[in-house]
Amino acid sequence: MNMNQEIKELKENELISNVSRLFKEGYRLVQISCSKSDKLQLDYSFDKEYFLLNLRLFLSLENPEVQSITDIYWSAFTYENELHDLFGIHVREINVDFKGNFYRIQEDAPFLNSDSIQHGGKE
Amino acid sequence: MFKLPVVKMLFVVLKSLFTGSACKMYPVCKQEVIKESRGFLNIEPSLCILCSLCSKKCPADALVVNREDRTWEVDRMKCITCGACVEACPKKCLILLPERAGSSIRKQKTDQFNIPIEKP
Amino acid sequence: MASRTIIPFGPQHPVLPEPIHLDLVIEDEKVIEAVPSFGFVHRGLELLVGKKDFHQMVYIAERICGICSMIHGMGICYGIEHIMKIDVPERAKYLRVIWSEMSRIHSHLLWLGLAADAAGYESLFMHCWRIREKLLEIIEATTGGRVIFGVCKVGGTRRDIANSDIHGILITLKDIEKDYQNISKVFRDDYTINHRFSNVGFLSKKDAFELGAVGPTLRASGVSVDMRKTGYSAYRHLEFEALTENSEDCYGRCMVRVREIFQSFNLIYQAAEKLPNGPVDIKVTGNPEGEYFTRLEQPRGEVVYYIKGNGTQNLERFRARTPTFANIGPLVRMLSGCDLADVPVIVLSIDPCISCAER
Amino acid sequence: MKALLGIFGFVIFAPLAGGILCGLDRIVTARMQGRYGPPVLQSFYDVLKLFQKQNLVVNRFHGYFLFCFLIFLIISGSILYAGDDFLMVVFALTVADMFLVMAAYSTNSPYSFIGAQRELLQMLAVEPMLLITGIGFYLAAGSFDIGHIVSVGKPLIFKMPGIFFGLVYVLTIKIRKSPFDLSTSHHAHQEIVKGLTTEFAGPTLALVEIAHWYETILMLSFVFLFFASQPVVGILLAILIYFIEIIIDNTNARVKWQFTLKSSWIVTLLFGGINLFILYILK
Amino acid sequence: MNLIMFLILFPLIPAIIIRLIPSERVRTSTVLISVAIIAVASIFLAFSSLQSGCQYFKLPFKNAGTLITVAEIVLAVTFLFFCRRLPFRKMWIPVIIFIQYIPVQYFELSGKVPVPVNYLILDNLSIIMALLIGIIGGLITVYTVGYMPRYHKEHPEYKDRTSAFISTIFLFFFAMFGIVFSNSLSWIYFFWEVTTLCSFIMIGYSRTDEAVDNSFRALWMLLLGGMGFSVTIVYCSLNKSIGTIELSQITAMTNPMVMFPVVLLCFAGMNKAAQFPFSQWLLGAMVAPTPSSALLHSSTMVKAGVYLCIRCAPVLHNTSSGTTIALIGGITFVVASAIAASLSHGKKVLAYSTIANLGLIILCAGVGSSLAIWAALMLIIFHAVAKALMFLCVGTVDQQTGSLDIEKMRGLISTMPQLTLMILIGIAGMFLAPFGMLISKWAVLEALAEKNPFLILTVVFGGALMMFFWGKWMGTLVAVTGKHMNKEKYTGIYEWAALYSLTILTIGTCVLFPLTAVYFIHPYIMTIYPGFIGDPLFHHDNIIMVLIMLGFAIFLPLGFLVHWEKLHYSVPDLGGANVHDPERFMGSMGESREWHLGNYYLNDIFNEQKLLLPANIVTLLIISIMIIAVII
Amino acid sequence: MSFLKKSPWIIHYDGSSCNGCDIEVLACLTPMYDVERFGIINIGNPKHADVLIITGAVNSQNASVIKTIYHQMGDPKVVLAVGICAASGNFFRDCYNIKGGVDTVIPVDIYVPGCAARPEAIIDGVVAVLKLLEEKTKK
Repeated sequence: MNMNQEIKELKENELISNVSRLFKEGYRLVQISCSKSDKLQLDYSFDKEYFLLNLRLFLSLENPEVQSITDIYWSAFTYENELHDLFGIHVREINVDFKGNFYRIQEDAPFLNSDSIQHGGKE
Repeated sequence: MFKLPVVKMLFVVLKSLFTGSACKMYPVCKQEVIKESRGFLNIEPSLCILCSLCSKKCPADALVVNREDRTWEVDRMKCITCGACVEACPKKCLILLPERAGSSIRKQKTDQFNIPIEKP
Repeated sequence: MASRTIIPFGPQHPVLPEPIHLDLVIEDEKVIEAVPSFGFVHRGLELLVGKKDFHQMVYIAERICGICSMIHGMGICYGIEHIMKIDVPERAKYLRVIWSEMSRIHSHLLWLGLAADAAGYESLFMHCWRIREKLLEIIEATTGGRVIFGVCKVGGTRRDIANSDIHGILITLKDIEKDYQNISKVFRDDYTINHRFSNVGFLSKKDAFELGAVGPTLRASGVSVDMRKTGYSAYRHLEFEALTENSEDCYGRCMVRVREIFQSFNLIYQAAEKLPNGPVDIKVTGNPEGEYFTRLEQPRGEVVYYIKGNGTQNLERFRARTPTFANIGPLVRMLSGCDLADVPVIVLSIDPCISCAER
Repeated sequence: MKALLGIFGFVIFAPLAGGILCGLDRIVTARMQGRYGPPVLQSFYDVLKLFQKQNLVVNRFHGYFLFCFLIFLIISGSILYAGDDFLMVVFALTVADMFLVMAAYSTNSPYSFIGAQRELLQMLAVEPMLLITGIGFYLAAGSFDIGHIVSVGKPLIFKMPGIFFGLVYVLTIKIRKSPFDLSTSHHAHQEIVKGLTTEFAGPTLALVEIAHWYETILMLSFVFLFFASQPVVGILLAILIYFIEIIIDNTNARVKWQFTLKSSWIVTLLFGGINLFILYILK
Repeated sequence: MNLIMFLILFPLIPAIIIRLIPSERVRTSTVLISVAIIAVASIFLAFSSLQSGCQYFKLPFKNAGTLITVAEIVLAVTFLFFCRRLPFRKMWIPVIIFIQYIPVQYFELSGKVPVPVNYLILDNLSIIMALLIGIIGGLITVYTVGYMPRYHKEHPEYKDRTSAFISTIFLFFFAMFGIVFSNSLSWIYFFWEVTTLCSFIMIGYSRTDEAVDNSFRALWMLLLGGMGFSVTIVYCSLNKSIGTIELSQITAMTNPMVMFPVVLLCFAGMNKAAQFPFSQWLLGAMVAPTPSSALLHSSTMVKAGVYLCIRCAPVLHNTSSGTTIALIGGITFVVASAIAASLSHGKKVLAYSTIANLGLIILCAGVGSSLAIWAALMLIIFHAVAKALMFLCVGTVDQQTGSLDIEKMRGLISTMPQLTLMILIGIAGMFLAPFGMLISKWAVLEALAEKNPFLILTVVFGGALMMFFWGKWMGTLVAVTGKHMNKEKYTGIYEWAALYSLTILTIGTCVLFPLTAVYFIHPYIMTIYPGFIGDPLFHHDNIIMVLIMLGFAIFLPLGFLVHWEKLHYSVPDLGGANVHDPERFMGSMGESREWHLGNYYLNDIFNEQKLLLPANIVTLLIISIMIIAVII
Repeated sequence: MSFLKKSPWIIHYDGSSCNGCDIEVLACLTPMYDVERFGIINIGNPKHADVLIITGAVNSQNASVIKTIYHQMGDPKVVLAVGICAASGNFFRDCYNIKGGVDTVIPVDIYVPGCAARPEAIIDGVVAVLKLLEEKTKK
C-alpha cells in the first residue's frame, strides 16, 4: 500500500517549478495541509492514477511565508486561505484572497499557538 | 420534447395517494423500539466499583464519578451515547438501552445514581 | 439596460440545510459574480487531538459530519491501523464495506431528496426520504444509530451482524431497491428535472480535473476517479466500476449518484455473499507513531486524512481534507453565469457538506 | 338584487370554501407524498394564528398595500358574481396583483423584491390568457357579460377547448402551484425564501392567505364558467381541475421564469389564438 | 368662427412679444396671461359649440389660399435656411424639401388645386383637441417658465435661449390649433410643416452635437411624412373624381379612388405619431428640455398625427387598408411596449410608452368602427393628461436628483412624497384599472372582439408588457428605503401649479369619464355613424363598478393617515447576514457590504437592439405593400 | 383560545452542528414522521416562524446570525435546541472556535438530547413546545 504514496521534500524556492511541472504532467491537486512541530510542515498532495505524490516544505515558525500556487491550480485558494487563517502563514499573491476572513475565527492562527488547546475549553 | 416516462412520478404519487401514508404516527402510536439502538445509558448501581474508568474514557465528559459521595452521574445533555464507557467498564455494569432521554427545559439534565457500599 | 442586484444568499436559507453564505451579484436573475463565505460551522476539531486520545478521536472524527460519519470513522481507524501495522480481521473489512455502502446509499438518497427540493420538487423529496427511512431502520438495527454509526474502532468494528440476520437484511434491501427503481426513473426521465438540471452548472472535463473536483462532481465530467478502486478494506475483492457521466452538468452529477445507489446495493450483496466468518476486532496495544495519508471514497468524493502520531496516546496531527472542501473551487467556477434559480441546484450538485468542509 | 346576492355570497362563502379547499389540498398533497397531512381546518388555524402574532413590519406601507390587494381581489370576485363584464374582472384582478407587487416592493427587502419581480413576470405570463378567455367567451356566447355567459344553454367548453386548456395552463401560475410557483410558494424551499411574502408577518400575512383563498375560488369560478350551463357538473369539474392542479404540483419541479414566460405565451398564442380564430370563423 | 380664428392666431402674439422682449418679468407675465387667455378661450369654445354638431366655416376674405401659399414658401425657405450648414453627405435632406414643395407650389400657384369652400371645421373632435392643446399645453408652458431658469443653472454650457424656446411653444399652439380647425388640406399641410419646424427647433435647443443630429433626423423623418400631404394634394387635384382638398369631404366619400389619398394621409399621421418605422425621431427628441418632450408627447405633435388618422377612420372602416394600418399600430403597440420593458432610462421608457399608446390609437383608427373611435378618443384624452403629468414629474425629479434612471428613483416616496404620489397617479392613469387608460383598453378589446381577433392578440400581449414596465416603475418608487430627506423643497411655484393642476386633471378625467363620453365623444361619433346609440359599455352596472373601484383607489390612500397601532418595526430578512445598518449585510470577505436591488429588464427576450430593426423592417414592408396595393 | 399550538411554523438553523441533527430535523418533515400533522411547516423564514430550531453549538461567526434570526421572529416565539451540541456544545466546547451551547446567545426554551437526536425525540420536543406556546400566548 505504501507504494501508492511518496513524500518528496523540497526547498521553498523549488515549489513553484515543481508544481507547474506536475500540472503539465497531468497531476490533480488533492490537498494542501500543514502541521506544526518545531517547524511548520507543508504538504502539497497531488494525485495521478491513484498515486499520491506529496511535496513537503518546511517553514520556520516566525513569519512563515510561501508563494501561492493559485496561478497554476486555480482552486488552491481555499487551501491557501485556510493556511493563512489557521496557521498564520502569509501566502503571497492568492487569486481570491479572503484576507483572514475565510473562517473568521476570533483568535489569529489557532494552530500556530499550540497552547490554545489548553485554554480552549469554555464551559 | 416530453419524454413519456413523465408518467413515472404520476404513478408514484397516485400510488401513495391510494395506499395510505407511510407515517409512523409517532406520538399517537408508540415508538417501535429497535433493541440494538443506542439510546440511553443506564447503570446497574449494585455492580459499580467506582473505578471511574468510564468517565476517563468518555469523549464528551458526560460522566462524573464521585468516590467520596459514592455517586455516579450522567448528564443527559452531554452524553453522546457512543458506548465508550460500556466498553471500558470492567464490571459490565453499564448498558445502553434502546429507550431515549426526554426533552427538558433545563440545560443540564443530570441523572445521579447512588452506589451502594455493599459489594458481593 | 439591466441593473445589478447585490444580495446575500444565506447563511440562513430554506434551500440550504447547512449554513453557507454567498454574495450574489445578479442581473435579471443571471448570476454575474458569486463569492462564497465559510466559517459558520467551523469548530476547529482537528485541534482536539491535543485533548483526546486516539481512541476517542474516532468518535470525534465520526462527528465531523453526521451524514458521512461512517467513513470518517473508518478513515481515521484505517490510518491509525496502517501506522500501527494492525491487520484488521477480514470479517471486519467486509462489514466496513457493507456499512460504508449503506451510508453511501443513505447519503445519496438524502442528496437526491434535497436536490429535488432545491428544484422545487417537494413530492420527490418526500419519496426519496421515505425510502431512505427504510434503510435507516436497517442501519439502526445493525449499528445502533440512525445517522452516527459509531461502529468503527481501531482494530476492527464495534459490532457484528449476525449471519442469521443477513438474509433478512438482504430481503429488505431488495425491497428498498425495487422501491427506489421507480424514483430513479423519475430522476432520469422527468421533464422538469431535466429542465432544471441539464446544462446547469457546466464543468468541463478539463476544468473539473484541474480545479481538483472530486467524487461525483469529477465523475460527472467524465473523469474516472474513484478511491474505492485503490482497494482499501474489502473493495479489492469486489467487482465494480467507477461510474462516469459525460454530460458535465448537474444532471450528470445527479445521474452518477442515481446509478451509484444501484452500484452500492450490488456491492452490499456481493460483500454479504462473501462475508467470511471470524472475529470482528483485535486487541490494540501501544500508540501510533508515524504518518500516513489515508484516502477513501466518501459519498461526496475522495477524502484525505493526514494522520501523524508521535508515540503518545494523543495524535500529533489529524487533518481531514473533505470532498466538499475540494469541490468549492469548482463550485465557484460553476456559479458564475447561472440563473438565480439554479444557485441552490448548483450548490447542492456538489453535495455540499459544510460541516465536513469546515470541521 | 340577484347581483347583490351574488356579491354577498362571494364575500362570505369564498374564504370558507377556499380555506377548506386549501386544507383538502394539503391533505391530498401530503397523501401523495406518503405523508399523513394536517387536519382539514389547518388553513384556518394558520390564519387565526397569524392574527394572534405580533405585527412585525419593515415599514407601515405594505400593510396598507396588502389591504388594498385584498379589497380589489374581493371587488374582482364581486364583479364576477354580480354577473358583470368579464374583462372588468380581469382588470380588477390585475389591480389587485399590482397592489401585492407594490406591497412587496415597499418593504425594500432583497427576497421580497425578487419575488415581486417574479410576480410581475407571472402577471406578464398570465394576463394575455385571461383576456383571451374573456374574448373567447364573447365570441362563443356573444357577450362579455358573465350573466349572459352563464345563461348560454350549452357548455362553452365545446366551443373553446383550446382556450380552456390555456386557462388551465396559466391557472397553475395563478394558484401558485409548482411548476410555476416562482414568486412565492407555500412550502418555502425556494431560492428566494418566501418570495414576495418574505417580509409580511403576522396579521399582514394572514391577509395574503385570505386573499389566496379568494383567488383560488375566483380562478375556479373561471373554470366553472366553461361548464356554467350544468352547475353541478361545473362544480365537480372545477374541483376535478383543482385536483389535477394538485397532481401537476406534485409531479413537477419548479421551472425557471424563462420557461414560465415563454411556455405560457406560446400556449396562449397557440391554443388561445387558434381557438379564437376558429371561433371567429364559425361566427 | 371668430373664436376659432382667435385661437389660431392669438398664440402668435405672445410668440412675437416673448421673442422680441428678452426681459424675464415680461416673459413670465406674458406667458401666464396668454396661457390663461388660450385656456379660457378653448373652454369657452367648447361650451359654446359642444352641442352644435359639426360646423363648417368659410373664410370672410378671399385671398386666404394665396396667403397660405406664400407662407408655405416662406416655410420652405426657412427649412432650407436651417439646412445651410449641413455637411455634404446629408444634402439629401434639402432634396426632400425640394421634392415635396415644388410640385405642390407649382400646382397651387398655377391654380390647379381645387379651392375649398369650407376652410374651417368645428366639431367635437376639434373641440377635444383644442381643449387638450389649450389646457394641457398651457400648463406645460407654465411649467416651462419655472423650469427653464433652473435648467440653465444646471447646464451652464448651453446658451440661454429661453425666450426663443417659449416663443416656439406658442408657435406650436398656433400650428396645432391650425391643424385641428382646418378643413383644407393645404392649410393642414402648412400647419403640419410648422409643427415640424417647431419640433426641429426644440430638439436642437441645446445645440450640442447630439441635439443637432437628432433634430435633423427628426426633420427628415417628419418631412418624409409631409410628403404624404404633398402627394395627396397633387393627387386630389389631378383626380377629377375626387376634385376637392377638403378633408371633411374626402373622408365622407365612398368613392374607392379616395383610398389612396386617405392612406397617404394616414401615412403622414403615422409618421407624425412616431409609429414604427418612424419612431426614431421621437426618441431623438429626448435630448430637448423636458417641457418640450412633454409637449411633443402629450397634447401636441404626436396627437396631430393620430388626430389625422381618426379623421380618416370612417373611410378605413372595414377595408383592408384600414386593417393594415391597424396592424401597424398593433405591432407598434407590442414592440414598443416590449422595448420599454427592457429600458431603465425614465424618459426613454416614457417615449416608448407614448409610441405604444399611439400605436393603440392608430390601431383603433384603422379599425374605424364606432366603438373603436370611442376608444381612440378616450385614449387621446387620458394619454395626453397622464403623459404630460408623467413627463413634468420626471423632469422635476431629474432636476432634483440629477438622474433620469428609474433605478435611481428607488425609494423616492421617502424623499419626494408629493411628487411620487403624482407619478404614481400618472402611472396608474396609464394602465391601471379603474383609471383612464384601462377604460380605453377595455373599449379597445370590446371593439376588436367583434371585428378582428388577431389584432386582439397584439393588444393583450402589448397590454401585459405595458403592465410589466409600469408595474416595475411603480414598485421602484414605493420602495421605502428609510432615507428621509425631503428633496422637494426646491421645486418652484410654477412647477407645482402645473403639476397639481395636471394631477387634478388626471383624476378628474377619470372620475368624469362618463360625462366626457356623453357630452364630447358620443355626439362626434353620431356625426360619423348616425346609427350610434351610445356605447355598449354603459349597460348593466359597469359604470357603477368602475366608480366604486375608483372610489377605493382614491379614498384608500387615506389609510396612510390612519396610524396603525401595535406595529413592531423590524429589519429586512437578509438570510441572517444582517449587520447594524439595515442597508448593508455581512459580505463574504468579512466586511459589511451594501445590498442593492435592481429591476429586471429581461434583456434576453426584449432588447431594444434586437427588436427595433425587425420591427422597422416589417412595418416598412407592410407600409410599402399597403401603398403599392392601394395604387394598384 | 390560542391557535398558536395548532399551527407552529418552524425555522431551522444549523449552528456548528455535524449535520446529524439537521437531517433528523428534516426527517421529521418527511413521510415517516410527518410533523405537518401538528400543522408544522418548515417555513424557512424568521418573519413567519414561531419556533426556532437550532442544532449545533454556537461559534464566533454564527452567534450574530442566530441572534438576528431570533430577533426577527415575531412574538410569541420559542426556541428549541436540538441535540447535545446545542445544549452544551458536546466535546466541541473544548474547541477554540466554539462559544458553547445555544443559550450563550439566546434564551432556549426546550432542550432535546441525543447525538444525533432521534426524530421521535424531536417530536417530543415539539409537543413540549406546543404546550409552552400556549402558556406563552396566555401571558
